[in-house]
Amino acid sequence: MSLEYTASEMMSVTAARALENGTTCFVGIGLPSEAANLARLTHAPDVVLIYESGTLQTKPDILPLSIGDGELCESALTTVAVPEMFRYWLQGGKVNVGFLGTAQIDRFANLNTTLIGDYKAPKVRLPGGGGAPEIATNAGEVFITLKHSKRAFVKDVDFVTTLGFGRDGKGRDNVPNIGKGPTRVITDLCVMKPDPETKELMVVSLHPGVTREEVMDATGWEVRFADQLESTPEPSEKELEILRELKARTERAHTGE
Amino acid sequence: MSLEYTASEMMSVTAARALENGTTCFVGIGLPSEAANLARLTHAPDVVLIYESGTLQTKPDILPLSIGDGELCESALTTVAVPEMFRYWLQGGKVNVGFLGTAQIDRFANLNTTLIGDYKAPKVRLPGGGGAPEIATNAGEVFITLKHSKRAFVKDVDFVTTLGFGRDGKGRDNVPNIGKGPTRVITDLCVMKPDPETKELMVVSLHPGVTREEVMDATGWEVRFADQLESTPEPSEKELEILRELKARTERAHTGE
Amino acid sequence: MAEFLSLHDAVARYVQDGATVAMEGFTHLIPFAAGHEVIRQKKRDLTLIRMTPDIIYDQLIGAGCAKKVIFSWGGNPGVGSLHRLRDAVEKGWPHKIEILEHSHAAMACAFEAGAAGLPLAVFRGYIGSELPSVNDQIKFIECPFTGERLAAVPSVRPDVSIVHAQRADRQGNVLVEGIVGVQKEAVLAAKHSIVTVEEIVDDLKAHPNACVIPSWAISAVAVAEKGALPSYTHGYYGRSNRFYKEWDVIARDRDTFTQWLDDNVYRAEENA
Amino acid sequence: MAEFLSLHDAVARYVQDGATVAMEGFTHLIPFAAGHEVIRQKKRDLTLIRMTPDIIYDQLIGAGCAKKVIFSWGGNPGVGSLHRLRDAVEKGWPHKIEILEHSHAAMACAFEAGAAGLPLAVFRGYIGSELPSVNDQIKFIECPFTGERLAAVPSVRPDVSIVHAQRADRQGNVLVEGIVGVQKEAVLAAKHSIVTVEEIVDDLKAHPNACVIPSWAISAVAVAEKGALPSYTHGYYGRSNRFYKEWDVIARDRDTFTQWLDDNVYRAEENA
Repeated sequence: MSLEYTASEMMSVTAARALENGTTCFVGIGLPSEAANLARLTHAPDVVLIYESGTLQTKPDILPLSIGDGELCESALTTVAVPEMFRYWLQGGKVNVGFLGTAQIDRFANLNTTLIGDYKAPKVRLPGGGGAPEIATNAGEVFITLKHSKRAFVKDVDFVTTLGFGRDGKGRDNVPNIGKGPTRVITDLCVMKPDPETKELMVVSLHPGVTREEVMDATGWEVRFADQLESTPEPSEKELEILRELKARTERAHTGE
Repeated sequence: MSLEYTASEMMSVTAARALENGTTCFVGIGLPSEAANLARLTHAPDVVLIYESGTLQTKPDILPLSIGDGELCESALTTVAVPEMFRYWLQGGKVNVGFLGTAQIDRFANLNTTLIGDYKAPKVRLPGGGGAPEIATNAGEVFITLKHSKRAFVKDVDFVTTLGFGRDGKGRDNVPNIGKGPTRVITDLCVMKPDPETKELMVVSLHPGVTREEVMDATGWEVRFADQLESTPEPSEKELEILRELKARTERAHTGE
Repeated sequence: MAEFLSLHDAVARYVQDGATVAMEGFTHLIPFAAGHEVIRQKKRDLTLIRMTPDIIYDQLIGAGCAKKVIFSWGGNPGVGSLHRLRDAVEKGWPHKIEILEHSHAAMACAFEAGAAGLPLAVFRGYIGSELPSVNDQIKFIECPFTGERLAAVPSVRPDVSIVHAQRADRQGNVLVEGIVGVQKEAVLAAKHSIVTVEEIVDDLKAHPNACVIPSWAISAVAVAEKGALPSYTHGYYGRSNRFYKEWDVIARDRDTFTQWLDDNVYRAEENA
Repeated sequence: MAEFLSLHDAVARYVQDGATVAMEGFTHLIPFAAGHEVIRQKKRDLTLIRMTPDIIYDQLIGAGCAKKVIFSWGGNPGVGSLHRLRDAVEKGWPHKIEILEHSHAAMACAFEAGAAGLPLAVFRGYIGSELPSVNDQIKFIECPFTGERLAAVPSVRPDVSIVHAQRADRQGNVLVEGIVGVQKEAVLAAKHSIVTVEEIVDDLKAHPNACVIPSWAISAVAVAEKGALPSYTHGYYGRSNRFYKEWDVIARDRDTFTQWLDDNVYRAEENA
């Protein structure tokens, strides 16, 4: 194969493939939304997408810019109030996969979307938790997707907005009624999964052409690689075509009024 | 005046007159519903009627047989789920008056709709609490209407399903976020109100032609009469006409399929 | 995804002897057809949950299906008593049943809490009522912010919930319209759920905020035309208030009741 | 009954300096016109509550109206940061503001609890999050039935809530449709409420289970045509995603922002 594709496209296609057909997925805005909709438009036509704005089983033709774009409501099976969304659908245990992005992630897959620096005197104030803290604990499992960089992949997050496996990897042990937590992290370089014992994220699959060194350089801790390190399958022509059309449609729509 | 009317009609008209125009009223089925709709069709066109089936601001053309007749939904401003009805509209403090019937009432206006006799071996099993326990505490005040009889008006109810003023008259003292409780009881013989101090029900108004002895004979405790005992105004011709038409329409509708 | 099953198969698969079952419908959309199927299949030792056990639960109790009833108002709406319920509670016919009673507010909140995946519902209730003295499932908690004493009851989480609705689309998504009661909550709170519908359509024609239960939140959808009669289905047919009044006579007497059950439920199987 | 007022008069009457104000709208139906009126009337020391403070709160904060912001996600959706919020938090311009932050689940439940007249909301949340270490309004309670540890937050009970909706009828009953967010809850939870609408109509044409807020649950209704722009009103006009992107540039710089405010908010008064 000698298809041309970008690292971002590789990330989106890989993230999309993680979603099985028929899965009920609570979708974060941005990269997760792109991946989830790509899944729906390719191998998983019956994936059920839920956005925290209350839109149940939505099938947007273009990617929403915000979590509450009109497109999400118009193409939804129905739209419920936000309290109902969090109570009945998320907390009620109807969500198989929570699909999240983040600003910072640490080796135990804890997520920080609150701030960089100290809480009382932040260097950078980030938007905050939003739906993530409860998506991460109430969904059956969690997928995370973001670009790989040393700023994003840190040994310890400045602030645990959202639980991965806690600062010691044991944050979910003996907690009743909690999901499995992050089961995979999809970046533009690789796929990571938590070590079954320690819960530390390790690289299980490298994207085509990516080296171990590149991943190590972009990761803020001494990242481990699985013994059986795999090579992530390349995007297919069809996946790339559908992704590009989706993004082009979206771009056209969002630059209009 | 020499209008002909029954004691039941006198009761309904008097109960209806208790509802001021513009009041938001949570309506019990049966006599309260008859009175509340008569109010709406006479002096209180803007009274807001709410039924526990979720029907908000309903204007039924015939009296519902059940609390959830289709007529209630079809003529409502909107219909909400039952949990919302009890949480947002009743507990949320939007109801001025709760209008209740009962099987038994005692001198402190406690209501029993649970059973006659002992709980473990009931002589008569009644339908139970339904909405009443929380209507009586969460509504701004409570009106009660029922036929006067020694079986119904007892010194102490067999079971306090629904709080009036408690078995000692002090059941609402120092309770936060509680309504005023029963402020009047309308029967086919008289109107009763709680004594401002002791909260014991006393007769404040006798219906035309009714004697103190009749009320005493129909009341299971030594009932007191207000110093300024009033005579309940008679129904007007118009009220009787509207009530009779309402009941005739209802009868016709309910005997069909 | 909901499976389309016959009512017979849905009840056979999901209603087990000894199960906790909620058949809901607040006067409207009461799942009578499904209730009759439960009677025909002679399910036993059921714990029946329902805010307003009306004549469908009277029939189930009289037919001997119930071990326990959890409810908040058990009457024939606008008519009077449930004679079969009373006969079981007062005289133990056909056998003694246990009852656990709540107020409507408590049960509505308990269904909400069940749908919300919580173990308890918290609300301002039962103040001054003696129901907490006969129901050990009513407790009180203190608000950590204000110190106010609030009532708490366990959430409702049935083994199986059964409701009736207007229609399903071909994917099994269900529209409920009109007096929606606690039906959605009952389905979401349950481990399994059966929804009977008047019809299957290509398009639900639902407005943007309609009460639609997605197919993937339902175990089985079964067509049961006029499945709510003598209750009603908004937009399809009205309530037979006449039958509710007649029921008072039928249910008052054990023999009349038994005869009615034979004629209208057991024998209906043969014609199905 | 809701009173029909001009937007100016509604804000003047119900939004007091120092008040706790919730302007809600989950991306959809954000009450921009009302927010601008609050800025024009130079309201000060407001505690602003909102799940998703987006650019309307950025504008209020930059204009110096806010003392404190209670929120769960403060960003420009799909674009990036709220620069005025950040400038206030990080550098104290135009003055230092306090923030109190929650998760969406917490705030959604807190609005629900406020509408339900409760002092607290109980939910399964904040497990493993460090937000409880920086927000002393997050507590935990133990379920008296299961022993499970659950999160509790105080309910939201604003002095005044402001929301935008599609339309009101001549009695002041309001229809909200599409992404309804927590708007109904915000109105019901508040002591006073202002609802701006696109238009007044004779008949709401609402379906049986529509999200309708009755007139008697609202303090004031004010007509504000296109009152949600650059947000949108389902059925009326779309979201100006372009403006949301432009805002990133406008808000990044204090002078550009101040100029924008002068041109688009303060001077708009003169044209009103």
